[in-house]
Amino acid sequence: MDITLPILILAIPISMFLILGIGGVKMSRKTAGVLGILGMGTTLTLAYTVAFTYFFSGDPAFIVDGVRQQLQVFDVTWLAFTDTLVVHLGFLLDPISAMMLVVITTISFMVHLYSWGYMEHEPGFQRYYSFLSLFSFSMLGLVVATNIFQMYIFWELVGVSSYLLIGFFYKLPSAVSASKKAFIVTRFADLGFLIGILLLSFYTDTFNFMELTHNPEGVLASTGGATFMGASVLTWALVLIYVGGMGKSAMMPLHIWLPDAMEGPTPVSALIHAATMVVAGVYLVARMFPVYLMEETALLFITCVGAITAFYAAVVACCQIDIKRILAFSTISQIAFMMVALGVTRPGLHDGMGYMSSMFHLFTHAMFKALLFLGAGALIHAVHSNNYTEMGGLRKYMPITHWTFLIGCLAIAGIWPFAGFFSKDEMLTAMFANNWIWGAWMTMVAGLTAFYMFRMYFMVFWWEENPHYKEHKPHDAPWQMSVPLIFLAAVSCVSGFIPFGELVTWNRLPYHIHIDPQVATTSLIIAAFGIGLAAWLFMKRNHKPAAMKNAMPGLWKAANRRFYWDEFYMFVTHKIIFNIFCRSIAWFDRHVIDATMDGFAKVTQKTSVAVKGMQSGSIQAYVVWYFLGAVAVAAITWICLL
Amino acid sequence: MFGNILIWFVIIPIIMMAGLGVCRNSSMNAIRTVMTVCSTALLGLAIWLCVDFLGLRAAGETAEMLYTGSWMWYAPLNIELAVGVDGISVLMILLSAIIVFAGVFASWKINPLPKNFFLWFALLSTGVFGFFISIDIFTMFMFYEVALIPMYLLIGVWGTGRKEYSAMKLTLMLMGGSAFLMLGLLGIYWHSGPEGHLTWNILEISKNGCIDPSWQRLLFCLTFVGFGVLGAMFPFHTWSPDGHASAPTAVSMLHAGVLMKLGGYGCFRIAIYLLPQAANELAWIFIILTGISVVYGALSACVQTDLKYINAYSSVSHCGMVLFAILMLTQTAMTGAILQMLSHGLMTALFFALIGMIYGRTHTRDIRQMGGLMKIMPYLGVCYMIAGFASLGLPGLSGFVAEMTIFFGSFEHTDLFHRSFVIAGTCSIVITAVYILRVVGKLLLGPVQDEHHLQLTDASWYERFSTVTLILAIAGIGCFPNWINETIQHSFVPIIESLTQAAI
Amino acid sequence: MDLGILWYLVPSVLMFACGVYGFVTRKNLIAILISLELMLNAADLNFVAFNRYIFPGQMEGMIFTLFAIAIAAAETAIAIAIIINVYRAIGNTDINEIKKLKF
Amino acid sequence: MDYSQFSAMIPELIVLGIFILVFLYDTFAGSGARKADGILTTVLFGLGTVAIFFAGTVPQECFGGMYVSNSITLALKSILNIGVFIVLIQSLKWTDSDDMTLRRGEFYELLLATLFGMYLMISARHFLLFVIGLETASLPLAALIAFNKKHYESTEAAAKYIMTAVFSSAVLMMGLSFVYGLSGGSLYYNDVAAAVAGGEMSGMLIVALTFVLAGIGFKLSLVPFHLWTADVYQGAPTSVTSYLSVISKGSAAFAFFVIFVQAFGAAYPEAWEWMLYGIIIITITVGNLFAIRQKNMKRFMAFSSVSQAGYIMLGVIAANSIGMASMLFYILVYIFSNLGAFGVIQAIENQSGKLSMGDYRGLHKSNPWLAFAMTLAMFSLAGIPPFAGFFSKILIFTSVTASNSMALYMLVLIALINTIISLYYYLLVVKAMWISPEEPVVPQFRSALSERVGLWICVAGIVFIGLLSPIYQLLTDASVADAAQLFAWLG
Repeated sequence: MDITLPILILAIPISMFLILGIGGVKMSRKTAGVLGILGMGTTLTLAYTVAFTYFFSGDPAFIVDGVRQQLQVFDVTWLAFTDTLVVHLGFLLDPISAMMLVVITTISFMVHLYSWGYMEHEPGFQRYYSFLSLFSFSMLGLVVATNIFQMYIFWELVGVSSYLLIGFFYKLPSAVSASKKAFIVTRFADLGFLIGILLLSFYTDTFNFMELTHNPEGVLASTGGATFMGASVLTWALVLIYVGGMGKSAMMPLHIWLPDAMEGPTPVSALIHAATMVVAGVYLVARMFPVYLMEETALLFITCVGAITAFYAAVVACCQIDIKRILAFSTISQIAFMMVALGVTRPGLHDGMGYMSSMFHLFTHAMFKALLFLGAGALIHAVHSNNYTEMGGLRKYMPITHWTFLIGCLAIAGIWPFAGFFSKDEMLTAMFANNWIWGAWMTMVAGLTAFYMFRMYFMVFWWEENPHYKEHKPHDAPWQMSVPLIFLAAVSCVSGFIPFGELVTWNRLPYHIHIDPQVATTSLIIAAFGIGLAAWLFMKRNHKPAAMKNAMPGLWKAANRRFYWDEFYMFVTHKIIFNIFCRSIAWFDRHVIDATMDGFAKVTQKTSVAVKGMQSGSIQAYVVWYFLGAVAVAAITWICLL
Repeated sequence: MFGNILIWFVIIPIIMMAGLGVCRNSSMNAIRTVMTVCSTALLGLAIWLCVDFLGLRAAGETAEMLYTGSWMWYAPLNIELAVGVDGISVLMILLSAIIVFAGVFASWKINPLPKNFFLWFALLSTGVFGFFISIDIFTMFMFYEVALIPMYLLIGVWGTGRKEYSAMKLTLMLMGGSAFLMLGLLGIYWHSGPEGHLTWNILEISKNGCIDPSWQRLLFCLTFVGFGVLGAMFPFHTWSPDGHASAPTAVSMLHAGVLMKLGGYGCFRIAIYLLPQAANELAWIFIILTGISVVYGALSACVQTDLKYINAYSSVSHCGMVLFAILMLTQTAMTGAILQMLSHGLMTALFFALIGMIYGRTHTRDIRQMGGLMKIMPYLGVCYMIAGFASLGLPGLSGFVAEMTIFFGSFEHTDLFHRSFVIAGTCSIVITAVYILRVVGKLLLGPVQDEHHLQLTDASWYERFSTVTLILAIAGIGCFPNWINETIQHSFVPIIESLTQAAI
Repeated sequence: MDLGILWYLVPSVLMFACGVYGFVTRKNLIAILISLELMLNAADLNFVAFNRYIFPGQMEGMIFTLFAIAIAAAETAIAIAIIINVYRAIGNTDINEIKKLKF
Repeated sequence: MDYSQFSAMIPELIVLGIFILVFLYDTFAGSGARKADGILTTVLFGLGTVAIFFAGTVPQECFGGMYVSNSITLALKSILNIGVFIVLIQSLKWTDSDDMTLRRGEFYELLLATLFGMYLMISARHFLLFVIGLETASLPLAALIAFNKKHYESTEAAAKYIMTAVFSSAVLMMGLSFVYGLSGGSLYYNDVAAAVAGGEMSGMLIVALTFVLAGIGFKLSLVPFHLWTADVYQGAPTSVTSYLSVISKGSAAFAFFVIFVQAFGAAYPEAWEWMLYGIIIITITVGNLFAIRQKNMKRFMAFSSVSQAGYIMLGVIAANSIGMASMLFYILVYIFSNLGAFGVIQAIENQSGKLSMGDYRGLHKSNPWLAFAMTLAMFSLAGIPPFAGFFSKILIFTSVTASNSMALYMLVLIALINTIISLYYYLLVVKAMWISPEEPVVPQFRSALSERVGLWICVAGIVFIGLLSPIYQLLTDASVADAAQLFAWLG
């Protein structure tokens, strides 16, 4: 494949970042916005070209005997650690990276467009666009990484772009601390990633994904059966690498940054914290999947973490009042869904359908979650508040938002024929195939999803009109914001019919999707039940929700406070690490180490004062010193000689 | 003698001093002209050296040191003025030249006594360059001390805060280190070769390789501690926070940027290279100490409130990483150490330059009294952020490359001892992120703390010039690290060889 | 060694010790000077005794003693001059009065 | 008698000649013409210095070997001559004052007389000549110390000096009498050496060694024989103090080396190496400890010189030809550095009478050049490169470690650690001059030409001596040439 397009896909966003970042100060908003959108539009076109060429051209470079090929379009040396351990920067084209190119550029372009309306009056508009470009560049670089180290590099870069964008409103202390939290938590997780890479690369002597995944048995063999604390070294490496994924994908217990990250501008949440960056963890596991298959313990770990997180996030989402927070927890829950789907995948179960469904859900989720976030942005734009308590009955005022939002909710709840139904159904099938416990558990989570999404939907669009509307009438957003909403709603409606199994599978062989009627029916019923319950409780203003809340005040409060995870972390970091460790070390440094050094000086000074009597001024004393000194010298020499 | 290009790195600063000598104290323009011309000449020469060096290597020049020259000095004791550079020294020279160049612009408006300031500054540069070009341990030591002592006056006269105390402490502690070092060097000399063929020349000592193991152990400890003090090794680092906090901008830059590298470079060039057997045996002691430095410095930095203290402790952590990597005794880790020296040199210089600029405006370095500076002085804010990102190891900037190389190199040891320390070392990058973001959050972001700050201005042209130079260098290393690898890889061969031989 | 020499050496050492003792106990500078003379003479006595008993064949000790006596005289002369100077300055020659310069 | 043997004594004869010329001029010149005493002496001495330097280095001896002249003695004499020459230049301003009219000549005559004594000490290879030299050197000094008749301090210092000096020479004589008892009846160094090498370690030898060490240690201000130093340095006229601190110390150090290495060489490993070992440690340490606290500049320099004497002694304990060369080099550098410091002290004292370290505050504002010279001198004394002091220190350390004995390495370590303390107090002076924020105490003034010339010579010496290695080469050659005779009896 010609390398021009891939290079341009990466080069355009980064040059946009530099142009807007350095020249932005001298640029008008309009220029900056147009430049940013044009740049992203071009990237979008190029990415689509590449993806469509890859999937549909049938070129023997891309598909041989039905097997889709992995190819490194280019792979240049960046840094050689040793002769064999060399970091390359390259462009890996295979089904999942091609799919991700589509997802990223689509959402990114929509967000660029949307932001033109949404961020119109914010100061730092140029900076905003430059950061968006930086993020797009990093994310694209991440998905096309040819080796795990390149992924790590871009992994860090998306982290920092996320930091910059969350903290975009840098005058707000809450935004500053949220951005800091996001960065540090993910950095902490990346530590695991790094150590995982260290371990893996030490034994395999390569970073390259293709070398790793094409010969997973070799990877297993290279560790020579070494174990550490009961688990094999490879398990350790894989789990540690997954810890990096947990951080980015906000799995328990590293999820705490994501709800706070909603302090950033809403389009940013849609792009980074719903559709693209947060699925990096899923993408990482998918990328390394053949290696993970070597160690079922690691996969079990992934499954368990995912299952717990999915349920936890769903419960918490039921008790939030900030609509962005609800969406954030919903995101956590859905990503956990994907993780579980990956974790339960085995080649022998439906030909590894879990992998395919996970990727499918990644795709559809990106679309409808971005839609929901952008819709939420439109709501916030209209009522200037994040809380649904300030909303209610908006369906009459904001029809476009209402309908698109409803589509998004239906999609995420898994109602036929919207996108979520198909992907979720496949995932549940895969889970049931592995073990009915996973299936049942995740079906329950799916029901909860339907419930909390519609709770929010009804609270926002039905319930009762907020009295403030009389002073400040909410209205639909301008076209720049509506167009992305409509586009994404359309995609959410139809993307379920994409023959995903033909395109993306774990072994890159086509796979024919067939709906499992049993699973589909169950999940549909559960989803409908959740929606019905939500409608019964929240459609019209009534006292049932309050009564329920009062019936279980402790549970509601705990769930509302996210089961006190933040407090726990606050306690550990501030009270224990910061106050006890850091302060005592700083104290130790000043009062022990430094004091010792000063102590040498003080002792010298003190001795100096103490011996001054020797120089008493009296000739006779001098002579005594003289004579006794001489005698002492003689005596000591005499004794020593004896 | 003057035909050797390396000698000019010492001669130019001397010309600088002579030029300053004829300037009048009041004529700022003349002083600036002299400094600008000479520091540009140094930078140009350094770049030329770098290019030419790479050219020679590419042309197949395989000698360990290039541009060698030696002139007998104190013949009765075989003291020579011997010069020569390998890839590592070339890079160090380049680093020094960049920082001297940036330092001149950072102290554009130094007051009072500009002439004296630059005189001592030039003397310091002489020492630094002399150290890096020497391959004779006597002259190396001489230049080392030449570089140390101007610090006293530079901090004492032009510093701020408890400058007298800090200057004295810094000078005495560093001299204390060099006392141990001196003894170590004497020991090396008297064991450097067969009777009648004693030498101070590093290459010859290494070739002779006849220091017996029991002496090696003693000398290794002496020299490593000696250089380690300058490298801010725990527990000999306490001069660093106070010293840096009191030093004027350019001096902090030069000190943290270059002078602390003398420590790492010396450990590498003398302690490890000349005493390989002891290095193999005793590295573990110092791995523990430097490992502590790395984590300890970072943790201490978390609770500081003075910008310079934060940076000084951060330097303890980062320079600890340099020594830590050197002690790993693998080629990759050592490459990482050199990269870390470069990276730390540039980014700390940038940090200190920015802190100086901010302090010059707000007249405080207490982060609790500042806030929201990004709004007021966006240029400085952005630069500070870049420096911060470099420090916490963001890919694309220099810190990342260095740290990663160190970790991958260190991980080549398979035993639990080394691995646990490597993992402790990796933890420091998280802690670094914590304190850097804490500072950035408090200092640059959030609401403006002090109304008076709203009137402050952003960077002036010479400040921009100085910072841009450094940022370009940082990004240059971060984006294209491999050329550095290529420059220095040859230099490790003899060191690794002698280490392996000693291990047998 | 002929034991007879001890009859000279022991007194000379005693003389020396007396001189030292006198130096550190007397208050008057002149008395101290006398003590010094005692010490110098003890040394002279040693020289002479050694010469006579151990190296009877030559004169080196004797000659040394002669020089030493001359030197002692010169020292005394200068010392006296300075003591006079002290006397002029403070009105007496008490050694305890001249310890202004100290520490 | 063969008068040609006097050709070996050219340096002494030249000094004697100058002495006589100055004496005659001072006696017969009118009171107006006497003003030229200083200039005359200085010029004559300058010429004499050059003449002595070129006097020839063929080893010669006279008086049956009691006196020798060879390249090393000549080298040292030349070094001392340079020092004396600088002292003479620096004292011109002081002797120019009106109350000196009648005594001006005496100052120079006494100075030359002590120098003559020191020459004898240096060249002596027989204890008798050594004692004569020592006393000739030390007695006129008492008169010089008392030279400021009107100042009480001067008198007290002289009294302290003469009393302790006589005590010390009594101890020395006593020691020598024991040496005589042990020797084969001859007090030639070589004969003593043969006797010491042949005999056993006896109590008497130890007492003899100790007393001789104390006697010469007194001249060198080794602890605990140093207690006179500070008081005398403080009380004596500054010109005399500077003379005492460098010239007298230099000659005594050399005599110490020759006596202990040549005459007592055989007792080195068993006895006096360890005596000296201890004494060096306490000398350096005590000198430093006292210097920390001093406020009076002259007193400060006194303790600094005590400490420096310890470093000089490192050359002796090295007991080899590099040690000898390094020691001489050290003395040379020390002369320039110390006289640089004293030059500044004297210039300020002559101008304003200020002597306290506190009075030096802010000196760089009023008198930048003096501050500059003082800074260089302090750096050189502290052993900071690229100034000469660094080289002298490092060379002497190198010579000490030549034997690779662990004990001597430890000694060097202790000495090195002490350099940190010494750096501290030298920097105190620098701090007072450059860093203290107060307004200058000493007003701006233009120092006399003679003072400036003296300082420029010192500054040039401080800056260039270390960088110009031929000087050290010359000294090494000289000491190697002399080595056979010197180190013959070293155990």
